Amino acid sequence: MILAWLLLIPFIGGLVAWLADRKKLVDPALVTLATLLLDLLIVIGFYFTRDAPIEISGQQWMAVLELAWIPRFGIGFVLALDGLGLLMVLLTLFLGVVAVLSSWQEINHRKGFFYFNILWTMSGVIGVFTSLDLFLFFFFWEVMLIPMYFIIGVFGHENRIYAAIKFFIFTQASGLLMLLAIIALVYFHHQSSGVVTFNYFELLGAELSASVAYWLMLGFFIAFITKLPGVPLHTWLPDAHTQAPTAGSVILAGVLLKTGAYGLIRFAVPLFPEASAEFAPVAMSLGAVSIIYAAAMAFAQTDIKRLIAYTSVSHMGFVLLGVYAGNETAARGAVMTMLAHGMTSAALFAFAGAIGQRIHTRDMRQMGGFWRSAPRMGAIVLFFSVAALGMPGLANFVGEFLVLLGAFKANMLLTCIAAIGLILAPVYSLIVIQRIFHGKRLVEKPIPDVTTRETVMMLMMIVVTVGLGVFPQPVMELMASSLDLLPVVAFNDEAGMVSQ
Amino acid sequence: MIAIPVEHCLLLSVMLFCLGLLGVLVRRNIIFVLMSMEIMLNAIGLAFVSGGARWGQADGQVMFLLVITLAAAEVAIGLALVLQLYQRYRTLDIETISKMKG
Amino acid sequence: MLEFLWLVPLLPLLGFLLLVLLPLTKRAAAIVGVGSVGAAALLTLLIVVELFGLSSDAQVFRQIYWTWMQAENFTAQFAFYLDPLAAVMMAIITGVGFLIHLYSVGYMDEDPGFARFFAYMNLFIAAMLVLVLGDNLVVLYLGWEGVGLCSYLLIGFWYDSHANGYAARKAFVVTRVGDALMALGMFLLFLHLDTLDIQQLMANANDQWQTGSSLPTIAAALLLGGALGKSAQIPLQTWLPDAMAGPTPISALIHAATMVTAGVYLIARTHELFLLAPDIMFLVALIGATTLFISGFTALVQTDIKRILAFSTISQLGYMFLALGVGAWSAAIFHLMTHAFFKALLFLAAGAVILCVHHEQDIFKMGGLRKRLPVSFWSFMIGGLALVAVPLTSGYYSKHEILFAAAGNENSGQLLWLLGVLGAVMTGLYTFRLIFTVFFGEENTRVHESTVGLVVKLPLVVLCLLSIVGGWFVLPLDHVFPASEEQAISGITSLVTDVAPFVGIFIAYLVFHQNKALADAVVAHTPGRLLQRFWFSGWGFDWLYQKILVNPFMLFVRINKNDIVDSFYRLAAWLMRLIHRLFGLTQTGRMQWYVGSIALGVVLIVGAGIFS
Amino acid sequence: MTAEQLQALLPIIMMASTSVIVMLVVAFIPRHSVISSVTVLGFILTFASLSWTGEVGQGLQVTPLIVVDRFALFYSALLLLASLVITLLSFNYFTKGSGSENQVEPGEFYILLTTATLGAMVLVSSNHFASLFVGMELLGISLYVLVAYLSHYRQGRQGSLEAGLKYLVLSGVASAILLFGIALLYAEFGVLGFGQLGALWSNIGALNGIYAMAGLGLLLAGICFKLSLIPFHMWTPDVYEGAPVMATAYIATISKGAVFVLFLRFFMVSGAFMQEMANNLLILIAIASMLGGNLLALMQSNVSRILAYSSIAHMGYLLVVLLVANTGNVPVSTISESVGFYLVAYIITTLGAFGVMAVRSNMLDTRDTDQVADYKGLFWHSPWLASVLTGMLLSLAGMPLTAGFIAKFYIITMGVEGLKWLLVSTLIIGSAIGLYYYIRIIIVMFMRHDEEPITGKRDRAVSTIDGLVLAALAGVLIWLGVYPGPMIGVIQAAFPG
Repeated sequence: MILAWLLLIPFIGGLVAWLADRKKLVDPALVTLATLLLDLLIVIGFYFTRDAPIEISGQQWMAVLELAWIPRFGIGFVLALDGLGLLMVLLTLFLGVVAVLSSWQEINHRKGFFYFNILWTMSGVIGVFTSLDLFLFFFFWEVMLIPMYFIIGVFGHENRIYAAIKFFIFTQASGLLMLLAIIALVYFHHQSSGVVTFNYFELLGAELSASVAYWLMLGFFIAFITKLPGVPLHTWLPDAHTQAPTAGSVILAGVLLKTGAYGLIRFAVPLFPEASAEFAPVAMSLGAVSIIYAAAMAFAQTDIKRLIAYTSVSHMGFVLLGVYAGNETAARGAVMTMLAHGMTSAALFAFAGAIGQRIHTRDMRQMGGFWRSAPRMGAIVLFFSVAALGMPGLANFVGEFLVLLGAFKANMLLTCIAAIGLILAPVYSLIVIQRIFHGKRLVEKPIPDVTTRETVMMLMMIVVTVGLGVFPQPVMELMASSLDLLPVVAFNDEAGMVSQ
Repeated sequence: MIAIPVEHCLLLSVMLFCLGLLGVLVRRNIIFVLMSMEIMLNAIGLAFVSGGARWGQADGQVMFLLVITLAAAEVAIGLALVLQLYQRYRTLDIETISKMKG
Repeated sequence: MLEFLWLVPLLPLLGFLLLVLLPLTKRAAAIVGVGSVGAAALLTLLIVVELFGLSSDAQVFRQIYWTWMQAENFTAQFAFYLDPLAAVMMAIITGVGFLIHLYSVGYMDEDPGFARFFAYMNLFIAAMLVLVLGDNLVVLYLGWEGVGLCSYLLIGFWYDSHANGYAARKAFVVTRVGDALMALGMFLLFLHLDTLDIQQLMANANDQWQTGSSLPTIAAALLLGGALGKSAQIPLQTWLPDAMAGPTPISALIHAATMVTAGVYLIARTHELFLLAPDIMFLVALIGATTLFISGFTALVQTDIKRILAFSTISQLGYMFLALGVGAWSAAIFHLMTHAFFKALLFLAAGAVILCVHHEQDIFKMGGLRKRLPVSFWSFMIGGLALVAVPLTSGYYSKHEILFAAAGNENSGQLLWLLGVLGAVMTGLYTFRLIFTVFFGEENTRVHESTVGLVVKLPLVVLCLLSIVGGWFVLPLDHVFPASEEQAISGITSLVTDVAPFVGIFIAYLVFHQNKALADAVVAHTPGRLLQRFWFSGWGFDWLYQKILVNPFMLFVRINKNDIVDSFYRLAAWLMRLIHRLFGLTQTGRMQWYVGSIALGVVLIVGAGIFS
Repeated sequence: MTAEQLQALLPIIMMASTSVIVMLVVAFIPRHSVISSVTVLGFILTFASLSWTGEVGQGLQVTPLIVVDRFALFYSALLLLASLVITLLSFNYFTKGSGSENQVEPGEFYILLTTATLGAMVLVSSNHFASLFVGMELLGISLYVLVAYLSHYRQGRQGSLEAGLKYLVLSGVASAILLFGIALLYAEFGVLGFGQLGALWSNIGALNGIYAMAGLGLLLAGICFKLSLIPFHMWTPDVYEGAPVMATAYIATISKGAVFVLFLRFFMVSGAFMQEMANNLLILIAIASMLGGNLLALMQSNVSRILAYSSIAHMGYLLVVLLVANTGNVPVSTISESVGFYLVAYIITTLGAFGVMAVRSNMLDTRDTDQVADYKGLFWHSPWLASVLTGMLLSLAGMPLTAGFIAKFYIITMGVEGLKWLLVSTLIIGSAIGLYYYIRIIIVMFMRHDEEPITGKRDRAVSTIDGLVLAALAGVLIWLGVYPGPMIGVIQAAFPG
């Protein structure tokens, strides 16, 4: 039941926050914060008091909840939590807290509705990370979009409607493809086994002909790569990020993008191992292209949030590369990159928001020389920029290093191309510092330095980033069993091998 | 009694029906449009009756009765609306009712 | 004391954290900043003494702290490895680092970013120590990137100027090119040797790889890439002259004494791998020789005092690479050390000069400073003599070891030696061009002496001493490196090598002191001017990179700012709207048109039915 | 006629009597509230009588014309509830005009609602061409008047007149086409019952006579018109826009629903879908409707027209299910179940959407509140109303949490099981296009008034009845979206025969 509560608490909290605002009882931001902290406490408490793991089809699960839902189609309400899911849920709730803190002053009207949407997004995302019935998964997958759509479309910046609609259509349309793939998978599984079920564990062993599996895998892949996002399906992201309010960007970058990666790890590859193996070179190429292309695009931007958005695409390219590299090293790296990117991009977006609030623009051409009046802010942004460019000792490095190390085994050529990303990363990361904090001051009024609230928020994230960078091993142990299904086939691209 | 071949009757009814449809298509006067619809309904009636005759059943005639009822009801409402149209625009041209489009 | 090894990098790191987290006064910042490095230096001294007290076979100490990363067969421990090589490096870093920290207290006295400066410096020392102590390549890489970051931060320390920021980013990105290659090298090594622990790696490489086979060659080439970037060798040398934008103590510490030698350290550390790749060894030597030769000429035509020293650094690093390439490992490290002393001295002295002439760096706007700034002058003189390798100075011993080793190399040794000797001539030439121009001749600058206090002078004096006596140290590296067989050096070779620096000094005396018109006359001719400009630009490397790498990238980026991929979706959306409009046209509002549509549909259906 | 048959016919009889009683009430007690109450009572009683009729059991043929089975009863119940909702929502729509000099007691509106519903009930119980004809015309002729109902008000509603005339002529032509098709089939085969026709077809295999083919084609064309499938769709937007919003809701839900149910029964009982020709044509029509409907709706600024075009697409989606039936991969019961669920979801959703529009409209205005701009910022002054409309639009778009999602899930499942990949792909593309215009309306409702001035007009308070009805619709929408099991059970039981 713990799993159901995880979902329900933000769900109910959202309603409470909205009502509290309408009746002018309490600040909905407080309600939201309390809800998320409660949920976080429950997860942590659960982690330390959990019983012996439950074993289903060879995998270890910390908690499983299975209820009948729509028996007509063999659809169950199946929630389960393993190491990977736990990490993702923790990340979600943590960044939820950050999102609330970062929008504390930004959102002043319609607060109730805003926090209602934040909490419902959280609920949907936790659903995505815990559901193990494909129908239920898709259900949450779509449900989390709607509040996000409102966050962007209602509370965003000047061009928000375009951005919100673009976001919605990209993710929805690709989602429909996935729905088709899910239904087809169930159908073909039914054909071969005589059982109609959407249960993940049962579908894992579905017997599919090679071509069918390949098509179905593509359906999943397109949905996930859109969310990830990978080139060439990434173009919704810069717009969505640019227009979203700070909390929206934080959640979008920190959490929502991870659902795409999570989907690849949990569903796309394990459900179709052979097809994925066959497809891996293409997926890895897309990953490598994403890394480089988005890095170059990031450098071109003058809008700070747009820039950070492209860096997200670049970083998620590493995840794509890692997931399809087909070995555990790269897979661990991919998950580490997800966590690390969650921290750094969320922090950078929080700061873009903080700066935007202070000077009312996102255009970096109108910034410069902020270090003089806001050195602490500069130092913190510097920290996260440096983390983003993959400085060893910080979280991103662990992820990227392991991804490349693992990917090198699978495909040398693509890894070499991806390594160009290591060169381009400082190009775009450092330009942020240069344009905003260094150089001559362009704005007359000195901008105020970080407030206590912002400092606390950032310290939390710094501690996590450093912690993950220096002591990543406990986290990697936690995710280990979840990745068992991933490296199904070691695929070596002979063409990329150096002749001995 | 020498039976009229059913094909002849049906051919006639088809021609009548097409005439009616053509009338609806080309006439601009609403009254003529309604009249053309009557012709179509009568063509249907003829087809039913000839069908009934072919199979020696009463069903065809029954259907014809129903068609006549329909025609009457349609014309009744049609004429009421024609009155409205005329009162408002002082014309019977159906081009006047083409405001809604797109 | 060995078990306190972990404390050596930790002390400056703690200093960094204190400086960053606490709002310290200037005095407190100085105490924390200098004190932490001082303590580290002291501790290093104790550790080094203890280490060398051990028998020469047991001079190895490994400390494992925790498992950093582990996945499948890959394990990276967070561990330090201390051997004589690392100990020498540690001593140089903490020793020279401490002196420069001390000097900085005076040099940076009036700077508003005082505490920030020391924070970065402390972080640098910590990272550099991690680099040399790293037991495996991943920990080494941690330090490697860490020093790069600090280098970036300190080059761009005065952030108001865009040029400084540009120089800083250039330094980071260019070295990052090397870093990426090095990372690939690590992947390759791990893929085939299953470990990244340096000692194990070397052992496995020796076991599994044939000398001269392709894998060690590629792996060594990739590692060399990293070394070239860090140590500013051709073709990745272009960042170092620009890096002089940072405060002068930084140039002394990072861009002369320590960080730029990391490449040398890396190759020395992995010399067993390089020994398996003789082609790459030769490449290293060739690159070193070319670099020293080319940058000698470049240094000759520079006018900025720090840029002259920067090109000189590149040139001296070239000597070290030359040494590495010919297998004279100890000589390379020896030169690394002496160079750390005299080049730090030169930079610090230059800094003192710059400070006294109101941050003027153009040598032709100085002159006759010998009388006004005696401490700086004598420091410069001693440092310069060591740099040109005049006998009895430290540079003489180390450079001669290198040149002799080069001469004795069976692989085009004569060519390498010749380049080295020509470089030595150039060294004398440009060094004394600098000295004659700045310290002799007429006075043409206002000078204020007052700012140079004791904290500035003391490090200068100590470094002067080291620059002289440094050559007498015997580095206990025999057990680290394979012994190189003694080469029989012909008398001629020896003589030429000895005389070369004096030739340079003599020419400098003629052209830049005795008859200044001569230099102007050379430059007055078109070929001369073109050559001068070519040399001045660093042999056109910057220009070339700008044209073939930076400009195309910028062009792509500028053209594609709005993301060409998105236009595909915009086109699709536009197409949809177009179709919508076209379809909308059918909805005319005319009833007869609608009837027509129905009739058409009927005709189609019935027609299809009848004719199917 | 046996007592059992009478019992079976009771709902139809009840409905007919309701018409008569309402007519009498209009004549003698012409007060809006009384008329409305009586109508509501009539619907409720008829609905109640369905449960008693249900005891008759499986498929009772009452004369050759009417069959009373669970299928008919289920859809009668659905249509009755929909009519009830429309009646309830109409009350305030017409009351808003009261007090002004134009005050009219809209009694005839209620009479026509009852007769139309009677027609619809006959239609869903029909398995004979004669009853089909009677039901369809009863429904159709009532609708002509409902559509044109506001045309006689002095100062406005030209749209109502235009829509009425267009609907009259176009629907008249379509009815004629359908009837002519029936006439030709009759002339060819001499039977009027669906079952008899099917038996004859299965004897001769494929159709080959010119008249038979033409007859079937004409029949199809007539039905396609009623369902507004491309290329017979053109009346839809104009009529939706011009008709009073409740009449629009009636056409969109009950009329289309009843015709589709009839279509389904005709196909299932007569086996017409086994005809190659019908199948191929319908595939083309379905594809055209799914794409065309969504594309036509894309940039519309009028909500009624958007819903009209979207209904074209939705009927196209439904057609996919019928086409799957042809493959024989899927049991007929599953086909019926899918159509049933889709219709339930679609009717609830459409009623909800038009309901919100009705609550915000006034019959005395020159038009209903149907411009997208009228909904600007609605959420900020009428949050519940906007939430309901949001839910309905999301359901139309097929988003989870709503009934529309389960409905779309059914269709895709059918498409996959029938291996109709082309149709399913088209459906996906169409749905993706459709997202745009649904969420555009939603975003307009949520526009912040602190930046944009509210152009949408403010409303009077929503009356209790309207509020309850809309809340109930929204509740059912969510319930079906989250826990559809029970409803699936009910629909599974409603199988023809």
